Amino acid sequence: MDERSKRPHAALLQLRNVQMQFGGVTALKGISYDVPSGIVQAVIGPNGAGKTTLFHCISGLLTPTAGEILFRGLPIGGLPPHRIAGLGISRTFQHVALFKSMTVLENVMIGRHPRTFSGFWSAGLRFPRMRREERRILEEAGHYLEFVGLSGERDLPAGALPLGKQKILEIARALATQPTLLLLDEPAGGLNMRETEELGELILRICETGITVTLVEHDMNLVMEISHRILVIHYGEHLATGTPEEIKDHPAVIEAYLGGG
Amino acid sequence: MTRKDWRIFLLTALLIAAFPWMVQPVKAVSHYVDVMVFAGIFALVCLGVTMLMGYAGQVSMAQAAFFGIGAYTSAILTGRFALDPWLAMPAGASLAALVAWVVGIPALRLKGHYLAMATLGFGVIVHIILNEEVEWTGGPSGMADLPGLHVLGWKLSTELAWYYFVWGTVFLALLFCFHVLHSRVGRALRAIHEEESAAEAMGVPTARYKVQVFVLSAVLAAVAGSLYTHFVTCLNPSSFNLMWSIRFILMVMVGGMQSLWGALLGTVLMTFVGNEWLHVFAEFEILVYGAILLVVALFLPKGLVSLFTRKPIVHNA
Amino acid sequence: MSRLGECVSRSILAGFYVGLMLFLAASGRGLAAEPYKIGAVFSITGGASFLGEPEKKTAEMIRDEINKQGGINGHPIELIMLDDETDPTKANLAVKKLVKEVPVIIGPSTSGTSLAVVGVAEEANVPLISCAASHKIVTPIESRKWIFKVAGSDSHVVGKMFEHMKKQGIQKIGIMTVSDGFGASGREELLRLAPENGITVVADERYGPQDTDLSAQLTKIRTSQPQAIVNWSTGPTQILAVKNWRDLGMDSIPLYQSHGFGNRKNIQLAGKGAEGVRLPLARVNIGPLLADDHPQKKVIMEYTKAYEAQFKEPVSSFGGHAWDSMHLAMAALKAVGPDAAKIRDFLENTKGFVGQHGTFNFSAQDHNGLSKEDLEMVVVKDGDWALAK
Amino acid sequence: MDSFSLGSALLQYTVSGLTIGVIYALVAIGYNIIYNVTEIINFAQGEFVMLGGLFAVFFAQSLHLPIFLAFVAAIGLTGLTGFAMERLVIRRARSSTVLSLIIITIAVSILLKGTAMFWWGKNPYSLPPFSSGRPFIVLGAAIQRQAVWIFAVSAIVVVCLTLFFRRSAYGKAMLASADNPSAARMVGIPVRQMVLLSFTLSAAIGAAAGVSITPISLMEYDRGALLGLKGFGAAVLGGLGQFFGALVAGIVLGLAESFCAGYLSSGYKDAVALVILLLALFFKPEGLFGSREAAKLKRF
Repeated sequence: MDERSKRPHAALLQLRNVQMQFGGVTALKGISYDVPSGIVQAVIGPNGAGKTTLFHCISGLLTPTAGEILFRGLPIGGLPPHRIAGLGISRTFQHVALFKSMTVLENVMIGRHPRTFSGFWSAGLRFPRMRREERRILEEAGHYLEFVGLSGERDLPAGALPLGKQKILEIARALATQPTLLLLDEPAGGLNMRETEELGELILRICETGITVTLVEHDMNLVMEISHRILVIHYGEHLATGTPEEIKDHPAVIEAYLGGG
Repeated sequence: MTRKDWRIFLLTALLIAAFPWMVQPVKAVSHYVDVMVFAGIFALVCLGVTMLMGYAGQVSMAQAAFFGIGAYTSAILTGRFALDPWLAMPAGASLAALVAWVVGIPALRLKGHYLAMATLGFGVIVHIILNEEVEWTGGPSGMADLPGLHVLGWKLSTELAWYYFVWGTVFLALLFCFHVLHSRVGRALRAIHEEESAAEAMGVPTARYKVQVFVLSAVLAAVAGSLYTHFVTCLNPSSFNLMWSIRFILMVMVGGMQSLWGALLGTVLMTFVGNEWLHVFAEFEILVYGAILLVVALFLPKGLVSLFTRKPIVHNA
Repeated sequence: MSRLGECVSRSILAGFYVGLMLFLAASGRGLAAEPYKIGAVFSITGGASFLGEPEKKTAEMIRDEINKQGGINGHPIELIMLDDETDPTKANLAVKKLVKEVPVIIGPSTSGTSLAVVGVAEEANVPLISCAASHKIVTPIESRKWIFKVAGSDSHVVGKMFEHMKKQGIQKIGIMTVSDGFGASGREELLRLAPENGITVVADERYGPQDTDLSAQLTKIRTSQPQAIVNWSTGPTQILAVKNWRDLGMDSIPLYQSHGFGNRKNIQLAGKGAEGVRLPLARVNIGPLLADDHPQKKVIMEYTKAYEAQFKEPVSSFGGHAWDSMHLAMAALKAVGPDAAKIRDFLENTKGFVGQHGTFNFSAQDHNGLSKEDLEMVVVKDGDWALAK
Repeated sequence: MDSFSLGSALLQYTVSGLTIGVIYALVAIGYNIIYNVTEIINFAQGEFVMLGGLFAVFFAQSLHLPIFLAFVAAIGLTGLTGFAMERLVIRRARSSTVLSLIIITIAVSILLKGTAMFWWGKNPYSLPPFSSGRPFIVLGAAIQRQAVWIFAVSAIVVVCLTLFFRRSAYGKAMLASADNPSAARMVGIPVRQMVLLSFTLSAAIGAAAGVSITPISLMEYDRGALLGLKGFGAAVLGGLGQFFGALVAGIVLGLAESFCAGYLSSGYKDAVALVILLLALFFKPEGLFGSREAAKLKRF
């Protein structure tokens, strides 16, 4: 990791008045926020606040109707998702979106896609370069599985894993793209307490490798425990930002969110 | 390719190599070699169908059109301009690739029934063009007296020669497809089939891959079309109509769409069913054909190969 | 999964292949070579089934009749008939199969399927007597040594038609043709022969074989003000042409149909609308109208009676083609036996063979043997054919 | 000499285009009814048209029923065929993939066609027009009496369907199960029955189109596929599931064909309709009248 990304508050991702409308419904009413580099960062807010929509906008699945998204200073709004993945933003999904009939290992191998090159010809004709690359993909995918602790299940179809492990596998797959910024959409959803604890540790370990992690999460214990900074949105609007301690005591947040619950 | 695939590959290659020697001594089935030449030609088309529909999950009802583009390019260049078939064949494949690319870019943004309708419409348009451009294609009466094929200076004059040539080509294409499937590209195609947006988010340029695999399937069909031209030495638009696009899909369905072996098995089986074995039913043929389809689609939706696969394939609900 | 499982699955696979092979082998037990074999390929189903159907019936009727009479020189006839489903690929395969088994083949039914097989018969040196019209089937003669056809060429039909038009003083015509092999071939001949007959084609329209409405084509023809309209198609579109022509009130312009209309069913279907429609027709369709001393009268009446008694439907041109090809094949078999080369030579030298479609005079240059004199110009009158003046 | 003005020709093309266009629209509506409830594209829809025509021929000519009774009987019998198709085949295939369902309906269409071929042979059949007489001549263009009947039949079908979906409990229930099957099931709507009803209804509508067009264009066993294809085109062009869209799109296709045959090239008339369809799909993929969101939400 270079020095720059270690510096706190060097904005890795900048949101400038990001808006999103569906037909007549406004899901995001202009979010502005700088994601600092190298930390774990949480986005919280009540259901329907627009958290997942925000992730979709950042990862390119949706194009914001207005506003600007800058990643490392480059505008990425409107780029197709695979380009954004190539630039170094990867993500997981709220509802697990694994390639269910492919094996655990193959799922992670897909993650290597933006960092590898062989196309139809070199694959079909099995050029030596492609075979070297294929061996490397296999090896690296193995490392990522080891990192998240799924080496034992590598040859099972992904759909056969229990939900907890599917969530972990999604993270491994996302890590395999070598992201600078990792977006986790409710990673703890549906996990039991022990699994959540392990997940927290995994997220911190990921952060230690220099990857900036941003997560949307409802499990407040987890959020408070691992986040360095928190962004609160409410009805598509920026409500508050701060450290977990600041957020815990923020009156607007308590009213809108914690107080309501 | 996995070791199991290699074993089936060798076994099948052996069987295909031995087939003529098994049927030719028996007079009544000796012409099965002819049927197998057609089966081989169709198999090339069906490999493309499997890659496109079985693996990448994109429906195309236009494969007969690409088959026709290859066939007619070869026919026109060799028949009217006396070009060498070996130059005409890549020309046909290139034209098919170009057309597939141009049509594929807008069409493959569509999904499901809309994609089916778009490709179907395109296929019918190609068929109409073949029918109407009488100056070039000979119109509905087609073209006759087209040249045969020489391989390394040898004329393919017997069915047996054709048989080995065509099936040799099939196995080369099969190898190519297997290698593609067991690579970064193949994984990406399967990923597109299963979760397109997840694949996209993992850095897979889904739009480009869909067009590329469409082009691949078009090229395979076009090469098959060229072979068809030089084997039959005459052409007629009715071999390239919508019914044939559907037939190619059916062949693959019956064998099993999620496996190249299934495509091969289905093609051979359905070619025999369609051209040979149903003759005993005479006029009931069409009913028996329909019934076979219905039974396979209802009770064996993953095709005949699903009888042989060991592990159940997990599927998204 | 265990090794056992893999072993089992592999043996199932192997068993399947073995079974397949056994089935292939078992299904191939042939019959004794005693009977004379005639191969036949007709479009019994598919788009041209209305051709193949009467052809099949006729061929089977003749076979049964001859076999009842003790066969040819004591050999019963074995008719190996295959359906090409109006599909060129299937026709090609069928003939590939037949050339290995029989010394002579009749069919296929359509020009498209015939052109798809001439190469096969030629290569295999087996004579083939096509039932379709296109002149391309038997020309160029150098590469059609083994191919014959019993259907009159479209040039004869067009010639006969133009001859009649000239008598009527018609000089400007509009043509409409179906976009299949039959229509395309007719269109080609109409356009080719018009100038030399002093006729101008002022409109040239096409339509699909399954079109449900031809008013647009007829209306367009009408705007170019022809003195006569020629429709060239088979199947339901020729009825449509008649109906639409009537309904649009265009009946002041005479309508000529191709010989494809030559089936009484068509008159029934078109009803009163068909009155006055003109067409050149082979004599097989109008047996009763022929003079008693006409050379074809006897064979036509015999066939007509037998066919209509057995199948309760009127004879058609197509059945007539099957009759001609079947009888030519039988005559050859009777004269020279089941030897392909000899049959070919016999056919090529056949002269004065009186059939349903005319008196055939084959030669080394002419593998059709008919001329436009073998046709009659007829007109629909009181729901039946009548000789046109 | 026949005198005929260009204006009359234009009118004539319009009339022919409208006549056939309305038939395409009826076929398209048949597709939509089934699609709405099941998201299945029933490739056997064209065969219902063919069956309707041939059943009517059977009732009118073999049983000598008056034409209107034959019309009703043919629709009833075809509806029954649709009913049987759902009960015997579709019901067993509920969990199939979309592609399997496509193949299944193609297989059914082959079976229906084959059976029709046995029953009626391969010859075309004609049916007397609903009312006899010379065509009406309007400004030089001829309007066949049967064409007027075709417009009447389709108008009746459209009105009845509208009433059915707006007013009757069954119709509303059908729309509900189309909208959200699981929610419909929860509020006690028998979705199964709705699927059955949709097949019966759409077969009956196909048959109405078939009976109406037979006096003009004849009918034979293999006519279904092409009509089905054009109807499918109209359904997609109008936006799958959109009744009004299907009506407009059917007429647009019919007119496009007719004008192309009249003014451009008769050989390319089918191509023109398809080119319009492709352009529409490429530039407005949810159909002319479909909404983008709705198209996205559909499973397929």
